[in-house]
This record gives sequence, structure tokens and C-alpha cells, in this order.
Amino acid sequence: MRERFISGFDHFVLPFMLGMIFVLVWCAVGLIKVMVQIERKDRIKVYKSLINPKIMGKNIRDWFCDCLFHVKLWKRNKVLGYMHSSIAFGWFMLIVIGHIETFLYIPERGGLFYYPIFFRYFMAVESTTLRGSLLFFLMDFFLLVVLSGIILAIIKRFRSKLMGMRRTTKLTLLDRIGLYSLWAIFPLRLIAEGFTAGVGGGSFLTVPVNWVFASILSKPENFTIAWWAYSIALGTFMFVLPFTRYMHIPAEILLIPLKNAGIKVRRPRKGYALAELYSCPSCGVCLDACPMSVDKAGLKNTTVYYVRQVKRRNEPRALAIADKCLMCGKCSVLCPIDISATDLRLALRKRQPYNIGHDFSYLDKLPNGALSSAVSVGGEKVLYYAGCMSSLTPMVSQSVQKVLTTAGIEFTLMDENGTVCCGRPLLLSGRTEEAKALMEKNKEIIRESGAPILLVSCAICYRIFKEDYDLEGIQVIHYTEYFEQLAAEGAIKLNKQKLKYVYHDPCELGRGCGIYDAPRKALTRVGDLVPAGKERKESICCGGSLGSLTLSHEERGRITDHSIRNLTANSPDRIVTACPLCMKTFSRQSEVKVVDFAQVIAENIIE
Amino acid sequence: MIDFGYTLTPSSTIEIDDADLSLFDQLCALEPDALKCMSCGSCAASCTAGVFTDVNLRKVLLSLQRGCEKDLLFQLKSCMLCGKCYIVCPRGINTRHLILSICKIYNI
Amino acid sequence: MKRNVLIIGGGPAGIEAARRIRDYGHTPILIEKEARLGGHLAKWHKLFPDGESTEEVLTALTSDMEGIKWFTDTAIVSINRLKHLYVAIFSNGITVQADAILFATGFSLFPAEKKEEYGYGIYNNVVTNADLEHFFNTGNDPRIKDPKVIGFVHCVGSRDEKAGNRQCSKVCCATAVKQACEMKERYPDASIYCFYMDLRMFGRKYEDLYLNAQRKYGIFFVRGRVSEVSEDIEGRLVVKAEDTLAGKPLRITMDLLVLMAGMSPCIENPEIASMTGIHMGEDGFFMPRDLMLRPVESHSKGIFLAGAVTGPKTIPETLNEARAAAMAIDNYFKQKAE
Amino acid sequence: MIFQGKQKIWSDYQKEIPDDHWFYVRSCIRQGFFPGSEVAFLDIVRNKLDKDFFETEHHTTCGGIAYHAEALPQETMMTIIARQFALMAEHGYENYVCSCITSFGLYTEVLEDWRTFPDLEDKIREHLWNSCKRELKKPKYLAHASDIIYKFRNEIAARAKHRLVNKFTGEPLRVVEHIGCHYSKMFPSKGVGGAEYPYVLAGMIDSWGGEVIDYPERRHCCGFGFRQYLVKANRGYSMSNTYKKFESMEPYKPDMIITNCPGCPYFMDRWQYVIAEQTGKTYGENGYGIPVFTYEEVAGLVLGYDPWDLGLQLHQVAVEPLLDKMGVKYNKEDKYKGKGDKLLQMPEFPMNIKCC
Repeated sequence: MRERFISGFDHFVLPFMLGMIFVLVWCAVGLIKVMVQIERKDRIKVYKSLINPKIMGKNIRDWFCDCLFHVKLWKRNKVLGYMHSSIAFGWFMLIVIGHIETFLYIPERGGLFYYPIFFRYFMAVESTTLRGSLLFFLMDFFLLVVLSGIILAIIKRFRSKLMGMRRTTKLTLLDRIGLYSLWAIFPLRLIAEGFTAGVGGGSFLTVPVNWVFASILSKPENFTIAWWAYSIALGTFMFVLPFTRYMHIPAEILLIPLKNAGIKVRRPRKGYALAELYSCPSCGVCLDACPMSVDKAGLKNTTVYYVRQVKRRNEPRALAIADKCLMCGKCSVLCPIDISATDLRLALRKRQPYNIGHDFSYLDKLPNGALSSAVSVGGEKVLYYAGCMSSLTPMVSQSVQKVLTTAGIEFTLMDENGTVCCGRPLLLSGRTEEAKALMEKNKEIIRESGAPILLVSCAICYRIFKEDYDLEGIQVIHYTEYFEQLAAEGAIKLNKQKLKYVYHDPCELGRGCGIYDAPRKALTRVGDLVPAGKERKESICCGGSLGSLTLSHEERGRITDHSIRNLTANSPDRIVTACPLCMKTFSRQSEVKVVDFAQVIAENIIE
Repeated sequence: MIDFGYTLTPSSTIEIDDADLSLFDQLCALEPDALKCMSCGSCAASCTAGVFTDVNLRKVLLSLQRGCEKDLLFQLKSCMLCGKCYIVCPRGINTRHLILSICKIYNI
Repeated sequence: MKRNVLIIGGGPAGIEAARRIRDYGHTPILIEKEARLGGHLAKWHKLFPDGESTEEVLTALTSDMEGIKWFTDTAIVSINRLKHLYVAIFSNGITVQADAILFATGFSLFPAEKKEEYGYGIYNNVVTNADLEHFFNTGNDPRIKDPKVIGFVHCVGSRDEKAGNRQCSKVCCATAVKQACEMKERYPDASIYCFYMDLRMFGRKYEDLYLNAQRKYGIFFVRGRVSEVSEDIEGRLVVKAEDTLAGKPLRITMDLLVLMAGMSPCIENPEIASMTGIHMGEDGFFMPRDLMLRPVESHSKGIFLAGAVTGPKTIPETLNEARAAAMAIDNYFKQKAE
Repeated sequence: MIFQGKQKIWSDYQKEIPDDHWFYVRSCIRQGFFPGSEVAFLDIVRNKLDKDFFETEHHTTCGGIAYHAEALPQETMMTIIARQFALMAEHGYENYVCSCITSFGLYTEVLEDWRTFPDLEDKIREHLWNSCKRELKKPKYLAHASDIIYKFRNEIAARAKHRLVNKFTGEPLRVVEHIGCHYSKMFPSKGVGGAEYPYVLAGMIDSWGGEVIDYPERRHCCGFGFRQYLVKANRGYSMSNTYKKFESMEPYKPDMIITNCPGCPYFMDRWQYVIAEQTGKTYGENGYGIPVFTYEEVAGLVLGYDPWDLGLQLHQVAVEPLLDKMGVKYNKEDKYKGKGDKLLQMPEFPMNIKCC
């Protein structure tokens, strides 16, 4: 193995080199920007995480699993997973092996970026060795892998359904340039290496190509146009990269350690948010995930477009999308890179100015015991917070009380004569301070009661009690878990009937708090549980979510219909939900009877 | 000026001629549902904060429509944004966004 | 045996009944006191809730008048009963023997000038619903000059014991909302206010009309009856009402005020009642034999009633009553023959 | 404005007013407020028009103020009125005319009540007999004194020394007519011209050469409102109503206001002063107010009575600018001279409203 040219240089490398330098500079600036914008205490957290072997190990694992192997996509759809990982991992291996070759054969050229990339052009084979053949074989093998991925990608562009995606994103012009240059890179590499395979060597893929060229041209290795084309394709790709979705390739490398360090979105487009925004590959998984996509117009309100509008600094449009979102969190759960879609939107909502503030001082003026006799509960009693919705769905709180009474549990209703809202609706509207005022009031009532257990029957309330109330020493429990626990302990006995139930996972309870099993276990005690079309973390929002600020009644209605269709896929007799808002929303439109979880338990309890 | 022990009492009349509805127009552009209210009163009747205060969304919206925003806007300060009014509204008015939009556009 | 049926009133009820009676094989004789058939409908422009053209409705109604004898510009001079027959003398000198008579004499539009406080006939820019329909038809009314603020007063002479009409005229709310939308289409920059006591949008699609008026046309609704109207120095109308939902008086200066004159009993009803023995309710409308079960028969044998003569009705209701009356007359003849 | 429309309404509300032989009752408060008015009325009808107007010192208040202030029960008020009617009948009259609008409204109301509830009339008849041993006899015709002047407006015009015409410009004077609420608002058919467009004062203005102003708040109450004025704490409310009227008539630049009620001219006159002192606002020309007259005063001026004999010096708002416009001669020095040329005390001049 020797160098073909003493200079070790050819002009065709320039497009690649310029592109490469451009990208590196861009990424370096981006990295600095993100790190500067991250809050100080977060930044320290990041630095500490980098020396924490446990987190570092996770980082490495994630880099491989997420960036190269796309494990999540594999789980979703094998073809989709293969397509992504073949390109990512194959390309990665081409670069790695290219470097190995360079270091093995021309270590002095190791500092040149372009050398490993165009290795075959600059080298001439003098003798065949096993090691060389193996490397050549590997190079051709991974090129084949990548090419197979590219072919799948081309197919996906036209027939996305084959890969389990009903919809794909609409590409911008630059995205298209990026896409086509990406598609072009590897076939061009094959052709370029084919031209030089006679001199520079090759394996099972490039050598046969070389035979074809050799049969046409006398000295195909001197045909540099193919190398120019290859380099230009690379250069083009790199030049457009920062402005396309392919920016996710470098961005995700940064995102993984930040995420693993426990950093959260604080501002709509700065710091960690910036890393997330650029990590979005515009893959469009969120399109199918989003309940709003039941309307064609709703597609424009999905996370991928939100990210795009924020990146474009189209504030009005971004805000419109942010306000529309139901905050159901399904896109985040399915997102291959876990973009915190709801947090990003919430960060924008939080920045909206309001001229009329809130004033909850009237709550402080209430006389003691005005809301309920919960002032001094104490002992082993349960404090039950029914929530503001309870007056619209009285069946829920009545059923809960019936179950508690039957189980012989002493309890007190916290909001008997009026509810102080849990604060979640305000929080979801971005009005954090106002939410805190309500939370403080509730905390005061809860703490004063002295009860060790706070029982909550509303999924929305439950989430905020769990996540944002700092109620140390008090067990906050959702009635689904509590009743299942009572049933498992034998504190309540349940009748089993021949009724088919389907359980709807409320967004706040399922994706929000991870409670999927307790209600299901309890329901199997009273009847047959049939699965919904999509359930658990893929459950579809009922459409009534407080998260959305601007969805119209009609738009919500269509989402509700869609969600009901999903729930009734296996013709259940009852739709069971564990959130009063879902129940209210469904029962407006459902032909199948909609009941609350507590109601089902109360109906089947043996007194 | 002489103190007679009494003065002119301000008129309670809603003077539509003097009403500046430009803010209301802005509100309708932001939340068109503002025009849909038929004053049934369900929102006020089910209001969580209404248990404790006089807050009455129907009246607030009406006062805005009549250009008397100064009268009742303060009531919205006690709103907890719980959304029960949306659930009960027979016209499906997006009350929460309506309230947020009012808070954005109007000033007290 | 062919029988003569005298139909008095050439409005929608009379026309439709005449056609049906002809279809049953009898001889309808239709008389109309005005120069053209169609009654109030002929003076209207469009109908709620869908804005159907009255011209089209009338054309369809009068498309097939074969076998119907009809006289316009003709009134009844006298009606006398001769055993099983009625002898009627018309103002044009014709005498007719009829086996049955159908009164489809409809209603009289409430004279808006009777509500003096609204200043119809006194202030320049006060018109009635009928004037507005005339304006829609002809595009010509000197009182309507690019109005910037327009008011609609519901219940003018309806639900008003002092105006002599306790009943609701049923159609004015929907008409007002329809007209308000039409005015908004003509004058998109105008602010339009409807003053109502109760908004009675009772029929199918009427609520949609109301919703559209609010959401699409931005028409404002004020719950409260206009108390008085006066003119300011520029000749604009100062309108006062109570906004009962706000619990406050309200004042607004307007360029045009439309009074929704209601349906009064036909002014000739007392005369007809004394001529024929038809019972008249205390409200002035004719009483059918039974409001529920026999709504198109009068207490006098052989005399039938259809349409607004027995109370305010919409066009479809009137047409249905006309059909029912035709059937009742046919049955009456059949029973007589037995 | 379509004048024919109004004329049609006026023709719908005509009232039968007999020519002669009236039993006249005075008002309680007018004699204090505008002492010249009733005297002038009697002088005009008796001496200028040669009519028989009888009055007796035995008549009392109608009880209206106490009744409207809820201090007097209805039956008591009715018995008082029954006694007035009995007095009329005892003196051989059947036409009853009163000077006060409150009384007129009350008489109308009582007669209507008795018509609707004959039992009530019988009961009052009994009360009257038990208390005074008098026999109730209802009047055949009931009129307000302004109806009488309205009836003879053209006779007065024929003898006019001065007309309601600006002698400097030759233009008709712009006159606001204000009708007492109780004249026809309760029973439109009992007033000349009805309730919405009453003609009783407008007819006088027309006949005497003035121009009637129809301003938006024409129908509005002067603000007297018994309880509103009688309780000091409510007086601001009373004044606010007057204020509303003046604000509404201001653009028309009225030269004068004519009224036919005891309270209205008093309050519209005096509140102008209070409003001026509180807000600095005046409504007449050159910092003066708009003079407010009773119809008797105007009739007197038209017939050439001396303004000070009519009691115009008791007005708060200076009448002199109007007298000048009408061409009424007056002696400035005599303004505050009482009986026998005794100089009465001169009032203090207010700060914000110009006076003479």
C-alpha cells in the first residue's frame, strides 16, 4: 500500500473540506451557545455528570443505542429501525474503518480530515494482504449496508406506510437539498471507488463496478469527476446541514449527556431547549401520535412543526401551535429522541404577558372550616380531595365515598363546601405564579388537617399533587391505586360480572404519572378487560384536555370521536376512565356507556 | 365651589355611543367565541371561584361587549382557570382561552 | 258532484288551499281584496331561516292555478246562509253560492305608529320590518342612507297588552335576526343591535340563524325592550332601553331603527264574525272548533279556517293548515253526501 | 322629524275642556315657589277672558306629596279628594280645575280607580260622610289649569302685547316645553296631545310665536321625584336628572323653558344654580342660566303684565335677558320692591352663574 500522489491532495477534496470545516465551526459555536444559555446551576450539573461514571456510562450507551442503532425505532418498526440504523451505523463504520486504514497505512496523513474519506483515491495497492482484504471487505460491506438503507429511505419517501408511518413531514427546500445530497453521497462513493478500485483496491462491491468501468475506459482511475461529484455531494450536505433536519445528527450527541444530567427546558428556545430543537430529526413520528392530526389542518400543530416555527423565530405561529396543544404528552413518549414537547410549549406559554393578574386573597379571608371540616383530621384518616369537577360529576365522589365507607376507612372530604382548584389548569396555561398561590392554599389545608393520606380522584389534580406539591410525609394516592390496594388486601370484596370493560388511560394519569396497571388489575376483578386499539402510553387523549387553550369545541369533538373509536375497537360494554374530565368529554359523544373507575368499583362492591 | 352636602351622582347608563369597542374587536379576533355567548349564565352558576366571590364570566363578557370594561374586569382576578365553565357552556365557548385573551388584551 | 268552495284571502293559505281543493275535485273560488295574490308574502323579500326568495315560493305556489276561479281587487260584501249553502256577494257584483267557505284572511300587520314612543311616522329614520323588506325588494327607501348604527326592536305590538296584543307573533324574532344579517351584508361597517325581550328562535335551523348572526355577522343582542326613541340635534335617533342582563339602562344613538311590527288579528275579523257566526277569541283571532284536534274547522257548519286567521304562524305552518283545511272540507262534503 | 306625524297624534288626543264655570283649586307649593302664577292665572281668566272661576278658602291640599312620599294611606288621600269634589258640588260647579300637576295626576288616578273599583268609591263616599258629613259628587270635567290656558291660547295670542319672538333678530324664541310627569304619563288620554308628544304647552308656544324644541331627553323627569328631593341624601340623584336634561337640551341653545308643574320649574331653576356652583357649568348665553317659567308667567308676559308683578324676581336664573329679547319693559330698580314699594332684601349673587 502506497500513496498515489506525493502531495496527498487533490482539488476535489475542497468541497468536502469546506463543508466539514463549516459544520465543525457551526457545531462548536452551537455547543458554546447552548452551554452559555443554560442556567448556572444546570451547567454545573452537566459538568458533574461528565465525571460521574454511572451517567457517563449511560451517555455512551445512549449514544450507541440512540444515535447509531436507533433502538427505539427498531421497537416501533423493524424496517424503519433498519433504515435508520443502517445509514447511521453504516456511515459511522465507514468513517471509523476509513480512519483505521489511514492510521494503519499512512499514519502521517491521519490529521487530514479528507484522507480517510477519500482513502481509496489517494492509495494504490501494491500487494494483497489478508488484513487489507478484510478492511476492504468491511468497507464495501458497510457501504452496502448504507446503500440498502438509502434504498429503503427512497422507498419510504414515497410509501411511508410500509414503515408504519401514516404521515411524514413536509420537507423544506433545504431539507430536500440535504436529503437528495445524502441520497447521492453513497451511490457516488460507490461509483467513485469503482473508478479507482483497479488501483486503490476494493472488494466485492467496488471491484465488479471497476470491471464495468474498465471495460469502457482505459484508465478509469484517472477519472476524477466521480470523486468531485462525491465530494460535492458531501460538501453540499454539510453546508446545508445546520439548516436542515440533519442537524439532529450532531445535536443529539450533545442532547444525550444534557438529558442524562437531568436538565429540563426552562426557556422556549434557549439553552437546553435549543439543543432539543436542533435534535428534532423531523421524522414525523409525532404526526401520527398527535390527537390533533385527526384533522388534516391539525397536522400543522404537531411538535415537528412547532420545532420548525420556533427555529424560524416565527413567534406568532409558534405561540398559536403552543396554545393549541392538548399537552397529552403522547408525542414525547413516542419521540425517538424524547423531545419534551409539552415543556417546550409551556415555556413559551409562560412568557406571555398578561395585564390582568390574579388575586386569590379571597381564599385567605375564608373563615376556618369554611371549605370543610378538614381542619383537624389527624390520626389514620384519609383526606379526600374530590376536585372542582366533582360537582359536575357527582357520581365520582359519591362512589369514592361509598367504597371508602364500605372498606371501613375513616375519611374527610377536603372540599365539601367549595374547592380551591389544584392549580394544574393555571400551570398548564403557563401561569405558574398564580398556580403556586392556589397550591400554597391547598398545602396549608392539607398540612393543617394532619391526615397521612391524601386521596385524589381526579387525574389532573393527582398529577400536580404528585409532581409539584411538596407534601413530604403525606402519601398522595390516586383512587385507582388505592382501591386496587384495598382489593388486593381484601379490605373490599368485589363481584365479578360478565361485562366487557375497556380502560382509557387519562393522559395525566398514564403518561403523566405512569399509572397503567393498578386500574387494569382492579377492573379485571370486576369484569373482563378488553384492550383498546391503542392504549397505555399510546392512549389517545379524550379531547377535553385542559392543556389546550385554543382548540375549538368542534375540533375537540372530532378528537373525542377518534378516541372513542379507538377505545371501542374490541366492542366493550363500558368505557372506564379514571378522570372526571375524560368521563364528561366521552359521555357527550359516546354510544357506549362511559363510567368512572370509582363507579365501577362502587357498583360491584360487596357491602 | 360650595359644598351642598350632595353632588351629581354618576350615571349608570351604558352609553354605547361612547363605547370604544376596538379592544373587544381585538378580543374577537383572538377568540371568536367571544361573540357566541347567549347569556345563559351556566358559566357563573358552575364557577369554582364563584363559590367564594362575585366573579361572573357572563357579566364580564357582556360588559366588554358594551364597552364598559372598567366595571367588572377585576372579577377575572379571582378566576382559577379550572375550565368548568367550558364544560358546562352549551355553546362550547372556549371560556378559558376567552379569559386568558381578555387578561392579555384588556388592562385594569 | 262538484261543489263550490269559496276561499276568502289570496295569501299563501288561500292559494294552497285552492289548489288542494281543486285536486280533491271541487271548485274553488278564490277572492283577494288586493290587486295581486300573495298576501303579506308578496310584499316580503326573503324568508327565514335559509333566505329563500318569496318570489320563488309564490311562483311555485301559483304555478298551477288551472281550475281555480280567482278574483283580485275583490272583497266580500255579504255572506248569507241558505240551509246548506252560503250565498256570498262580492264587491265586483258577482254572487256566488258556496257549499263551504274557507277563511284564509290572515292577519293585519300591527300599525307601528301606535307605539308612539318609537316615533314611527314621526322620526325620519324609523322603519318597520315590512318597510325593510320593501327596501330589500326595491333597493329604495329615502330613510335608509348608509346607516352606521342600526337597531332592531323586537315585539313591537306583540306581547303588549297595552297595544292590544297579548300574544307573541312568533315570526318576528327570526325575521329580525334574518333582516339584521341582511343589513350587515349590505352595510358591513354598520353596528347592529337587536333589542329583544325573549329571543324565540323556536324552529329548526333558527338557532343556527341566531348563532350565525352573532358569530359571523357580529350582531349584538340586547335583552331589553326599547323604552323610548327621540331625535337628537343632527336628526339621529337616540334609543333608550334597559340592558336587563347587565341590569343597567342603556342609551345609543342610531341611524336607523327597524320596528318588528307583529301580527295583529285581521282588522275585519269582528265584521266577519258577526256575518258568519265564527267565534272570535278575546285576542281577536278566530277560534277553531278545537285548538288541538280540529284546528281548521270553525264553530259554524261549512266554514273553515286556515293560516294566521287563527293566530300567528310561519309560512310552512300556514301551508300545512291550508292542506289540512282542504282535506277537512273534502271530508265535510263526503259526510254530507252520506 | 315628520311634523304631520305629530299632528296626527295630537289630533288623536284631544280633550274636552268646557269654556266656563270652573271650580279652581290651588297648589300647596306653587304659592310659595311662584306666588305670582296663580294670581296671574285667575286675573287672566276672570278679568281678561271674563270667565267664571270660583275658588273657596275651604279647599285643602290633595295630599299628593304625603301620598307619594308614602306617608299617607290611599284611602285617606281619596277621602281628602272626595271632600274637594264635594266642595265643588256644594258650590254648584261640575268642572274641576287644579293648579297643580301632582293633584291633577292624583285626581285622574282616583277617578280611574273609582271607575275600575266602584266598591272603593262607595267606601270613600262612606268615609267622607262619616268624617265630614259631606256628599261626594264627582266632577263632570277635570282639567289642569294649563289645559285652560291651552284652550284660550289663541284668545291670549290675539291680545298679545309681546310675542315669543326675539325682537333683535325677528326669529322665534327657542322654547323648551317641560310637562309634569303626572300630567299625562299615567293616563295619556287625559292630557292634551297624549303622553309621548304632549301638546298642551307646545300649543301655547306655537300660538304665541315661539319655536318648540324637541330634544332627546324631552320626556325625562325634572328629578323632583318627591322622595328623591325630600331626603337630603338623595338630592344628588334629583339634581342629576335635571343635569341630564340640561346636557341634552344644551346643543339646541334654548332661550327659555316653559313648564306646567309645581316642582319642575322650581327645580330646573334652582338646580342650575347648584350645578353651576358645583361644576362651574352654565347653560344660557353669556354665563347666564336658561330662565324657567310657569305657563301662567309666560301668558302674563305675553299679555303685557309687569314682570315683577308676576313674581319673576323670585327666580334664581335671571329673567332679564329674556325680557330684553321679548321686548318686555321692566324697571330694574323695582325688582326687589315688595308691597308698597318697600325694598325687600337683595339676594347675594352666586359665584358661577350670572344674575342681574
